[in-house]
Amino acid sequence: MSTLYQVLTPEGELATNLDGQLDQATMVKMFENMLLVRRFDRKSIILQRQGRMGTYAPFEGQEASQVGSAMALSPGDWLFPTYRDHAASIVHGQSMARVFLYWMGHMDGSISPSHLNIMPQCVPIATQMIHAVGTAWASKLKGEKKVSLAYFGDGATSEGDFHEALNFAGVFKTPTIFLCQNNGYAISVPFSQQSASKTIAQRAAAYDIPGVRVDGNDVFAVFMTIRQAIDRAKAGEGPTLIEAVTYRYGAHTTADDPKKYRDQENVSEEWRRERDPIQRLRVYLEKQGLWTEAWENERLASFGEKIDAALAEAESYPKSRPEDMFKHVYAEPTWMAAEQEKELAQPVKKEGIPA
Amino acid sequence: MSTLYQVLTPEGELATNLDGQLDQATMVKMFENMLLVRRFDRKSIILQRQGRMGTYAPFEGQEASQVGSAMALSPGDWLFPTYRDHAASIVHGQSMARVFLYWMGHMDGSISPSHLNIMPQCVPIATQMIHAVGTAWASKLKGEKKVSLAYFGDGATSEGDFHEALNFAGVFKTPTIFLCQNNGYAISVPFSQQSASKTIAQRAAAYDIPGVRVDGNDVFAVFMTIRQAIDRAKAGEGPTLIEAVTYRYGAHTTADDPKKYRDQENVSEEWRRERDPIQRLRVYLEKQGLWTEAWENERLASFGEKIDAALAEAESYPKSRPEDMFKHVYAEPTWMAAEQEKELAQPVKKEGIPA
Amino acid sequence: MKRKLTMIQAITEAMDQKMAEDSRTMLLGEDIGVNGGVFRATENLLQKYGPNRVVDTPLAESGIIGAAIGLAMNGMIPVVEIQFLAFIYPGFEQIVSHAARMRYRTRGHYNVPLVVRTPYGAGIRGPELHAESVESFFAHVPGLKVVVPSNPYDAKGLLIAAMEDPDPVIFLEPTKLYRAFKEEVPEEMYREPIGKAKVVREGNDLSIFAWGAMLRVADDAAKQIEREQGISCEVVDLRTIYPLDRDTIVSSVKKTGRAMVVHEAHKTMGVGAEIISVINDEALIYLKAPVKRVTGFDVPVPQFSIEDDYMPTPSRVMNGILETVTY
Amino acid sequence: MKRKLTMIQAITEAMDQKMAEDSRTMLLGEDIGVNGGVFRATENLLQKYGPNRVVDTPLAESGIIGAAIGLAMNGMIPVVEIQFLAFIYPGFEQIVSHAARMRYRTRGHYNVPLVVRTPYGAGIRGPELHAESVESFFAHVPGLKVVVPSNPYDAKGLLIAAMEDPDPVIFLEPTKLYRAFKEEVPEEMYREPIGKAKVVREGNDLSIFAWGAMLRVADDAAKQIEREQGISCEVVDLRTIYPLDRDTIVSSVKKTGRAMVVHEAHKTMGVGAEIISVINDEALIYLKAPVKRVTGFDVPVPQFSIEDDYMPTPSRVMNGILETVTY
Ligand SMILES: Cc1ncc(C[n+]2csc(CCOP(=O)(O)OP(=O)(O)O)c2C)c(N)n1
Ligand SMILES: Cc1ncc(C[n+]2csc(CCOP(=O)(O)OP(=O)(O)O)c2C)c(N)n1
Ligand SMILES: [Mg+2]
Ligand SMILES: [Mg+2]
Repeated sequence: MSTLYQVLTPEGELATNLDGQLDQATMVKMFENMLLVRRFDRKSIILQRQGRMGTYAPFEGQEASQVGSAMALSPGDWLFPTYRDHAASIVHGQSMARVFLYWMGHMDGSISPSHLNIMPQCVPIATQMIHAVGTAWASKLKGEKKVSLAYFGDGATSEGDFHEALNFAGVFKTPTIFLCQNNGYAISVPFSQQSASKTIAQRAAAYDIPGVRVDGNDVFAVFMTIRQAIDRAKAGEGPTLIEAVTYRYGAHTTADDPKKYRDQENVSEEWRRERDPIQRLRVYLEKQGLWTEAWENERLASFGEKIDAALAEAESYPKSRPEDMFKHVYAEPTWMAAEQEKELAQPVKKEGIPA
Repeated sequence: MSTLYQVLTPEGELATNLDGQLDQATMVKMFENMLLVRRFDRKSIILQRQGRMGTYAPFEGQEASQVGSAMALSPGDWLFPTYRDHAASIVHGQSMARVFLYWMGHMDGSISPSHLNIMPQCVPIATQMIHAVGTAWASKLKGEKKVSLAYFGDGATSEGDFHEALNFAGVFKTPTIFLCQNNGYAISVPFSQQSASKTIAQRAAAYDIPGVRVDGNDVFAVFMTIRQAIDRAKAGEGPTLIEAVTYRYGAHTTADDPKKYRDQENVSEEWRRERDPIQRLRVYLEKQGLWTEAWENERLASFGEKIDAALAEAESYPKSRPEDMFKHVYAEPTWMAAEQEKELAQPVKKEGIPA
Repeated sequence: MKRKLTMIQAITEAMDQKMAEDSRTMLLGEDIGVNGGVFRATENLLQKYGPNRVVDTPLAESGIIGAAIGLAMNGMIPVVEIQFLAFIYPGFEQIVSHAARMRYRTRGHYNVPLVVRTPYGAGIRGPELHAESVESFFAHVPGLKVVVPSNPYDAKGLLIAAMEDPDPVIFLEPTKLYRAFKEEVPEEMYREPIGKAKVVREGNDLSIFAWGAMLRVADDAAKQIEREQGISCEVVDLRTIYPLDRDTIVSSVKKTGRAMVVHEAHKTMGVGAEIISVINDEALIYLKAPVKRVTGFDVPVPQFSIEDDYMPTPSRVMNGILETVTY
Repeated sequence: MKRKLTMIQAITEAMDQKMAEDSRTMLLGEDIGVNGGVFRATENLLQKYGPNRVVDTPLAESGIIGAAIGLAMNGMIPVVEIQFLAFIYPGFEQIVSHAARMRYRTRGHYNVPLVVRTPYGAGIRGPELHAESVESFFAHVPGLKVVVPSNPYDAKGLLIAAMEDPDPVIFLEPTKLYRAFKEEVPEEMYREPIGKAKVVREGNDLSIFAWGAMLRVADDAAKQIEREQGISCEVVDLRTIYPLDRDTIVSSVKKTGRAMVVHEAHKTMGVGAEIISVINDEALIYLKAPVKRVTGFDVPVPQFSIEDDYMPTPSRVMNGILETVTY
């Protein structure tokens, strides 16, 4: 249970036979996606520092978990990200411009591309896990072969909603995949203080559903594990709980200072040096003759341009107008909204009181 | 894990060595307590039918779980009953008159004897489990060797609070004992529909705490299991989750008709015939020369009198007065309460309007 | 002879007909299947529509409401039964932070056509927390609608409207009225509009605003005081608590010049406060006396032996009327 | 020179001094230990009082508040930090159905001396659900007290009073004010009374009731309109939202004859409604104009780029003042 499923070792060696589950094109795409989202993440931090975005939640270090899982999905599948899972959203088809808009506090930041089902980033911890039970249940009732994939963190496993979601999914055998990115911390609280249980995967036993613990920095392992869970789900065998063990290199958000609660210099650097998801795939691809430095640089340059274009799109997107807040509260606006919108628009009266 | 710990078989034989953990006086007391509370329970149903009490939640069939567990406690220990655990409350020292008052809808029905810590019967499912973490935690912080025992049902295990309580108790190693009476049903819903998990005890694994599954109709097994959990708790080793497998013979409450959702005639009667907690102890005691029919009849007569006396006490207890509702909202009443109490007392005005 | 139903029968019929008409509709809740619900609101519906559409859920209100949100977002029309209003709290976050906000956050790309039904209010002499009337909580949450029927006819028409509403509706069913009386209810499907109050008694001296079980208390008091003292009260059944039907409230007060609100909920921050505020905003100068609130008291609902004393009674309402008209 | 503190420093000091004075006091919450809290309210307190008294809990608000109830019943004085007000919902049931009712149910045999502190209101440009101001919910729950400081001095005095209160107190800390300004705060312990409002500016033409971050908005508007147009507003800081200080509210309105409430919460069923109702009850005939509500709108708090437009501003307050005095 507490052993870690691994396919690609940190040294870039295959630990298991791939059994034809991964072709080279997919591997290259994995690498490209991870490069892209890491660059996106770093750019976002800079934008936040420059005051062009609000507080931002970075994911660097967790690329394999997010990219590997999202790449295992089909376009019809439902994706439930938290505030840290925009890499997954982007890979599943969300536009980077939209993600920028979200962090810019734009009212349109949570819109899914219309042919996809990418949920808004979920802020209240663990609450989205239950929605992913509901959407999956509906897919099943409608006879659609679609899964719902819920992302959440190690801290989320302490919330009652975690429990209720897993239990519901177990009872109704919904095609839901629960992917916990155990990055070791819920803001400052290490998992050892979050629970007496040693792993998250072991909790699956409480619901008699499968639980898998996987190296979350191993994009192959994540991809293959999710694929297996999808197969089970689509075969009507119900949910799977997956614990992807990983680490965020940086702060919880740009408002957080990780040095307050952990040894950033040594531990974060150790993860980066010894278990980086991108580096191990780079080594592997190089051995396969699929990677050269020149090629990576070319890709990076192209990604940089894509990100800049997305940023330009976001920054030139029409700003949220105050009156936007009155839209979409209900299908039909209430009389309160109609009147209050007028109050909002009222200029400051300059006339005095009658003498 | 799914094996049932049993000490006294339904045939009244010892399945395990008692190892001196139970003396004869305790056994006799167990029998007496179970007789008493069963009689109390039946009387209560009659009182409800006669309109002398409100809706009542009977526990017949679950006497071993409640009596065995409560008898394992010391007077200083904290007891958290649900609406169905008045047998446990009575054994721990709550007066039967007080329990009657509760079901009569009296404002004073939830008062603990002042030297004991018997909590009000908890209505919102699973919520009390967390309180039992808090009180136990405080005992631990104060260096008091006291445990907190929380009762709950199989249905309660689906609530988020179940999970949060067990997880907190695991993290802070609080001296809390979680006793689930798995009577097979949450009102009409069988446990097989409550969860995909086959047992409740197996959920302990999710928190790395011990989980024990015990024959809940075996008063010896319950008592010994709770004693062991108490020893662990007092030794600072933290909480234990205990699943006592049992059955309620009757309705969920007097407002419920179990025939709607289960085979009362066959299944309930089978439990009563083949696994009754009182009968098996009767057989055992008789073999030990500790039981005769005459003695039992004498005890029953005496318990009947005690119950009648408690009922008389409850029925002659000063009725709740309307103004009682304004007391104990806060330590100091608010101005609203003071005024509203006057409004309540106002007689209907008879004077008309000015012509 | 016309067919008469109790409120609970009218509610069952509304669900039954909607289930028959629209296969996206499904029911979820504790003990609603085999058992037909603790008040029998879903009696026989499992048998009729099967376990995929009438679902006995695990005992977990956040799970129920949260799953229903997901179901609603993916094409179903879930109708959730919460066993008693006070047991909605574990699902409060799902209602407030998700159901009410999904349309808003996604700029209309997703909506949550969810109905949460629950018995509400005192009157069955149940144990603690079986008598709460906390409609206020939901009436402060933009994105929700809050509906309370006071009779079988409205119960059916409003519930059908709620099930057809594209937004989440909290549908509060006065427990006390479930079987209190029968009334003619048309067999066919019909809708009563959400957001519209109904003047149930015309009058000139004072307007009384009430809903749910208190409507009858108010109306009984109005009848008696008219008979005994010739005071003519206009009685308005609000029916929808959020959004309020301001026009009906205001025009009634403009006519009578006096007003009263009767509700079971605690006085402070009860919906009466908002009604007073609406009158303050729109009809202050018409008021000949302060608007009177006859409500539950600012104490937890007491144990059932004195529960009736907590509740507004016709006498308290009559005292309030007299106080207001003689002000 | 006198010592000046920000509000967050005053809050830290209140807890620090109480922890030092009374060993029953303990702090619980997410990230409050090693990290000192996301707003640093508990900075250095773990180091000072150790992990038994400053507890980093699991991420589970029902667990935190529920455990605190048990701790409180068994002799401790727990002070809980909820990271942001919207994250209190998972613990809503524990607050409403237990903390507020334990004294009542046990007829005073048990009480729950619990303080739940939480940052509240908009102003830090955070993501969704970091800007809620739902004090209404708690102001409808008999058994709770609800306190909101508007400045460092009150924050310290009220928090000490809350920690010494034998009943549960919901202590809402306006996020926007945490570091907005410094003010003289005495070094020693002192108490500000719960349930008492404070007149912060005397005036004759109109009474403005506000609290928390809106107090300054109201006061700024009052200053400006006095300067520019000679309108004299009385500004009252309610400080306690439940129970309201009726006497102060009513006597101010009797003096000025006009009133306004300013709050961040949604208008409908906001605390403004209750204040209007109190005025209706006690001072209706003194009113020369409807009581004006300048509040957050009846929409979910929008994403932060237009969050400021959701909030009352001095201009909106001034418009309201003009509307009321020229009514
Ligand atoms: C219900 C709730 N409580 C508290 C918070 C504040 N909060 C935001 S992120 C976070 C930590 C989450 O940790 P984890 O689940 O491990 O996810 P990670 O941030 O590590 O990705 C907390 C406490 C919240 N958003 N929702
Ligand atoms: C939060 C909450 N939801 C629903 C209920 C209504 N209810 C009362 S008892 C019960 C079933 C409880 O089943 P279980 O936990 O197995 O205990 P048992 O009644 O069998 O002893 C339900 C659903 C409640 N009291 N609280
Ligand atoms: Mg984490
Ligand atoms: Mg049960």
